[in-house]
Amino acid sequence: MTTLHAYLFVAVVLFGIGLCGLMLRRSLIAMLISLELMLGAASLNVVALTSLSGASSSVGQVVALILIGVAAAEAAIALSLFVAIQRRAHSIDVEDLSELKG
Amino acid sequence: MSALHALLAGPLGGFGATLLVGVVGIMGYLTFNVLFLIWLERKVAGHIQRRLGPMEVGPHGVLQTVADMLKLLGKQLLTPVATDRFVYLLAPLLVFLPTMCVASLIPLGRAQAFADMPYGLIIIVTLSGLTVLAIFMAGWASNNKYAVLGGMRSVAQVVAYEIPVLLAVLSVVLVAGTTNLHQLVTNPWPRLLGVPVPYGVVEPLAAVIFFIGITAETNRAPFDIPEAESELVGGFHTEYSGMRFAMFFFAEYTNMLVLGALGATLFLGGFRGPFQGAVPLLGPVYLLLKTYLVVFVMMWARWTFPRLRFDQLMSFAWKLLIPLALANLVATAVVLGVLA
Amino acid sequence: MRTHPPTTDPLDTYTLNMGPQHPSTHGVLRLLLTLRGEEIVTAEPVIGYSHRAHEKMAENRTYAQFLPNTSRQDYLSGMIYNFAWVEAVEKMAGIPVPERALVARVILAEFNRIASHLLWIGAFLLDLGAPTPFLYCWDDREAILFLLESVTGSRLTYASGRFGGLARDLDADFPRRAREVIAKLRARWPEYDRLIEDNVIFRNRAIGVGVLTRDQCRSYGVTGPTLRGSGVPYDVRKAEPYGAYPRFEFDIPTRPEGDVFARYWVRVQEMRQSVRIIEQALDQLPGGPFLEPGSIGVKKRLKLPVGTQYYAVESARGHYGILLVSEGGAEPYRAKFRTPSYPNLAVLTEAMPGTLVADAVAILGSTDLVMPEVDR
Amino acid sequence: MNATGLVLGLAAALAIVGALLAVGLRNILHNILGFALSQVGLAGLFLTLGSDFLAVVLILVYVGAVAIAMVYAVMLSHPMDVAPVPRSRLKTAGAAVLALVVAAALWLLVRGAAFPPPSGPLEVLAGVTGHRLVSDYVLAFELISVLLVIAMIGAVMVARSFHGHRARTVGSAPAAAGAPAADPGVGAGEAAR
Repeated sequence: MTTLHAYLFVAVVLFGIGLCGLMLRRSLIAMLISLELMLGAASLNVVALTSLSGASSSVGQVVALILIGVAAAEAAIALSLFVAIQRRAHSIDVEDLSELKG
Repeated sequence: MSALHALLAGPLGGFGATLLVGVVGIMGYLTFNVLFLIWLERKVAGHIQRRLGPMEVGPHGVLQTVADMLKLLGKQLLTPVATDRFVYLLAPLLVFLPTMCVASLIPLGRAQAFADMPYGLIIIVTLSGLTVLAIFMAGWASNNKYAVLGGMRSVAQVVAYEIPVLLAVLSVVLVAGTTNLHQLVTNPWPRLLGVPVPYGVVEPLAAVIFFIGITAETNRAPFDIPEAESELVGGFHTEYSGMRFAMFFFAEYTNMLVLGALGATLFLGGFRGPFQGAVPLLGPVYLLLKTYLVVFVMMWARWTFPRLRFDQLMSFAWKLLIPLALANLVATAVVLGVLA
Repeated sequence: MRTHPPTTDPLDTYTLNMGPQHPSTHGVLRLLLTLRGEEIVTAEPVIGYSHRAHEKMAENRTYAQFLPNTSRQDYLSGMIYNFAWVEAVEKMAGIPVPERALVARVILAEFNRIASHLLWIGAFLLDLGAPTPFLYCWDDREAILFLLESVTGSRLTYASGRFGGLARDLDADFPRRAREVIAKLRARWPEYDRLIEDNVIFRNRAIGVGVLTRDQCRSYGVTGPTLRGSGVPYDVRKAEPYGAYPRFEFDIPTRPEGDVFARYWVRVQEMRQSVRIIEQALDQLPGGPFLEPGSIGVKKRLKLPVGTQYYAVESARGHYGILLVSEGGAEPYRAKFRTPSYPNLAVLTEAMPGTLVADAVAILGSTDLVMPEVDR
Repeated sequence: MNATGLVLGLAAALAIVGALLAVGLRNILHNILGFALSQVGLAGLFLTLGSDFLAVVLILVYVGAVAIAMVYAVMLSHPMDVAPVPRSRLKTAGAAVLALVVAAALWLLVRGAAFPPPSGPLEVLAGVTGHRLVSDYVLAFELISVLLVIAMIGAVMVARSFHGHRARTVGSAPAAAGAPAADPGVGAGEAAR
C-alpha cells in the first residue's frame, strides 16, 4: 500500500462513516455533521491525489479551498433552516417532520 | 541551554530536544509570568481603589498568588451529580491547550525557532479562537443554567470579536507584507517622515480595534459577560471548584498575557528596542515590557468600567467594530496601492 | 435578542432560580424567572427567607424593649427606623421632646440616609459589574459610620432614641467632625460624577432600562426614591412634615423618566439635599437638654393611652409607617409596620418582563431593596 | 516508521475516531465535539501532505466557525432535557452494512485505479495557491464569495422570518456609542460567518 493509498483509505473510511450517520441519525444537525464528514473525505481525496499523483498540487489546494467555502455556506444555510424549522414544528427530528406534512 | 540540548539530543534527536526544551521553557515562562500577572492585577486593582492590595505574604504580597494556588490545590474537587462527566473533566484541561500553542509562536528574540513560521499569524488567530470551545464545553457539561448561559454568551462574544481582530491583524499584514511573526518584527519598519515607526503608529485604528477585540476574547471586563458574577454567579465556571477552577483562572491570565504579547509584537514592535541588536538578551525584556503595558491598560479598564449588556456588546462588535475594521483594511490597501 | 415578543410557550421558555443565594439579590430574595433565551418573560419574587416576626415580637415587649428591634428591620438606615418608633410612641403618649433632641435626630437620620445611599450606589454599581465605586463609596460611608458610632456606640443597628429625647447628647466636638465628613463627601462628588454618571457604559446600562410609570408606581404603592424617579414628588418629610423637618429648607429631586438612571440620579441628588439639611441643622443646633428632664426614660414601664395611631417617616427607601394599637397596657396590642421595600419589590413583576437577565439585575439593584425589611 | 508516517498515522486515527464519535454517540453536543476532533485530524492529514495553509483554514472554518455555529443551532433547537429515543437495532445494523458495502465498493474502485506518479516536485506554497486563486481560478473564487454572501443573507432571512416583523421597542436603550440596542440578525449572522 503506497502512501497515496493510505490517504485514500482514510478518505473512504470517513466517507463510509458519514454515509452510515446520514442513514442512521434522525436529528437534522447530526445529519449535517455526517454530510460535512463526507465532504471532508472528498477534499482529502482531492488534495491527496493532486499532491501525490498527476496534476499540480496547487490545483488541489484551490479545489479544496472552494470545497471548504461551499461547505461553510451550506452549513450556514442549513443551520439557520434548522432553527427556523424548530421554531415552527418544535422539533428537528426528521421522523417528526415527516409526520407534519403540509 | 546548549548543554541541556546536547544531553537531550542523544535519545530524542535534535528536533525532539528542541521541542522538549521549548515546551518546558515556555511552560515555565508562562507560569511565572501568570503568577506575577495575578499579583499585578491585585495591586493595580488595589491602588485604583485607594487601598494597598495584598501586603501580607512576602514583601508587598508577591507570594500571595502562590499561597492562593496552594489553597486551591488543597480544596476538595466537587463534581455535581448530573454533569456530563467526561466533557466536564476535559474542559479545564483543554482550555489551556490553544493558549499554550499560541504562546510558543510569539517571537521572544532573534533566535527562536518556533516563531519562524510562514503563517504564524494565521495559526495564532486560528488557535486563539479555539479556547471558546473549551469554555463552551465547561458551561454545557456543568448542567447548570447559569453555566450554559455563560457558555453561550462566551461563544457569541468570541465569534463576534474574532472578526474585527482578524481584520485588524490583516491591515498590519498588508503593511508588513508577511504573516511570519518573526519577519514582521525584524523586517524594516514603515517610515513616517523618514523615521522608522512600529506598525501601531501607522495603523492606530487597527491597534485600538485589536485591543478592544482581545479584551473581549479574553472575557475581561468590561466584556466579562460570560462570567458576570452579578448576573450569572460565575458563568461557565460556576460548578468548578478547587484546582479545576484554578485552571480556568490560570487560562484567562495566560490568554491575557499571550494576546497582550501578540499585540505588542504586532503594533509596538515586539522584541525590538534600542541596543537590542547588540545585546540579544534585551529582546525578551523589551517584549515583556511592551506586553505588560498592554496588559496594564486592560487591567485599568477592568477596574474602571461597568460591564456591558449582552446585546450592547454584540451590537458594538457587529455595528461598529467590524465596519470600522473593514473600512480600515480597505483604506490601508488603497493607501498602499497609491504609494506603490 | 429583543426581536421576539415574550411567549409563555413551555417549549420556548425555561425557569431560572435566581437566589436565594445569588450574588446580586441583596440578601435572601429568590427571583423565579421565566426566560426565553436571556429575555425575561415573567419574574416572580419569592420572599420570606429572613422573616423574623418583628410584628409579633412587638406585641410581647414593652415599648422600650422593642427599641433595638426597629433598626434591625432595615439595617442600612436603622437610625431612621429607630427614631420613627420613638416618635410614634412619643406622639401617642404625648411626651414632650426638647428642641436639641429634635434637631439632633434630624442630623443623625440624614447622615444615616447618606450612608444608606452610599452603600446603595456601591452595591448597585457592583451589580452592573463595576467594582471600584463600591470601595470608594464604602470609604465615604465609613467616615459617616465612625461619626455615628461616636454618638450612638453602634455602627449599624442603632438604638439611640429614647422616649423624650436621645440616649446620649451630641458632644461639643460633634459639629466640627460632622463638617469634616461633609467636606469629604463634597470633595468626592465630582469624582463620582466623572466615574459613574458620565460613563458611557453606565449610561447605556441605565437609561431607558426598567421603566416604571407613575401609574404603575401608584397602583403598587411604591414610595421613596423609586417613586420620585418616576416623577412623583412625594416625600413624607414634605408631605406630612414631622420632627424638626419643617424648619429646614430642602428640595425633593425628581426625574420623570422612571428608569434605572432616574432612580440613580434621584438618590445622588438626595444625598446633596441631606447634606444641605445637615448643614442648616448644625447651624441651628440649640443648646439645652437632650432628654426631657424627668421624662419617662427606658427604665419605667410606659403605658400608652387606649387608641390607634399611624405615624410615618421618610426612610432611605421610602414611606415607612408604624400603626400602633394600644389597649392601655405596657405592650402594644398590635404594631404593624408599613415597610417601603415591600411594594418596591412587588412592582418588579411589572418592570422586568421584556428585559434581559442583565437588566433584571440592574433593575433589582436600582430599587434598593433590603430584604429583612421586606420580610420583617 | 519515520516522523511523517507517525504524524500521518496519528492524524488518520484522530480523523477516524472523531468521525466515529460524531456519528455513533447519542448526545448531539458530543457529536459536535467528535466532529471538531475529526476535522483536527483531517487538518493533520493535510499537514502531512504539505498543505499547511489548507490545514489552518480547515481548523479556522470547521472548528472555529462551523462547529460553533452547530453548537448554536443545537442551543436554539434541541430541548436539553428530552431523553433520546432508543435506536432500533435493525436500523443500525442496516445502515452500518449498507455504508460498509458502499465503502468497500469505493475502496475496490480506488485500489483498481492506476494513478500516475507526481508530475513534479511538491510545490504547495500558500503564495502559489493564492496566486492561482486570483488568476487562473478567479471565476471560482468570485463565485465562492458571491455564494457566501448569498448564504449569509439567506441565513439571516430564514432565521428571522418568523418573529422578525414584530420588533419590540419596550425597554430598548437609546443609541450606545453609535450603536442602537438590539441587532436582530446577529445570531444568524454568526452562523453564516
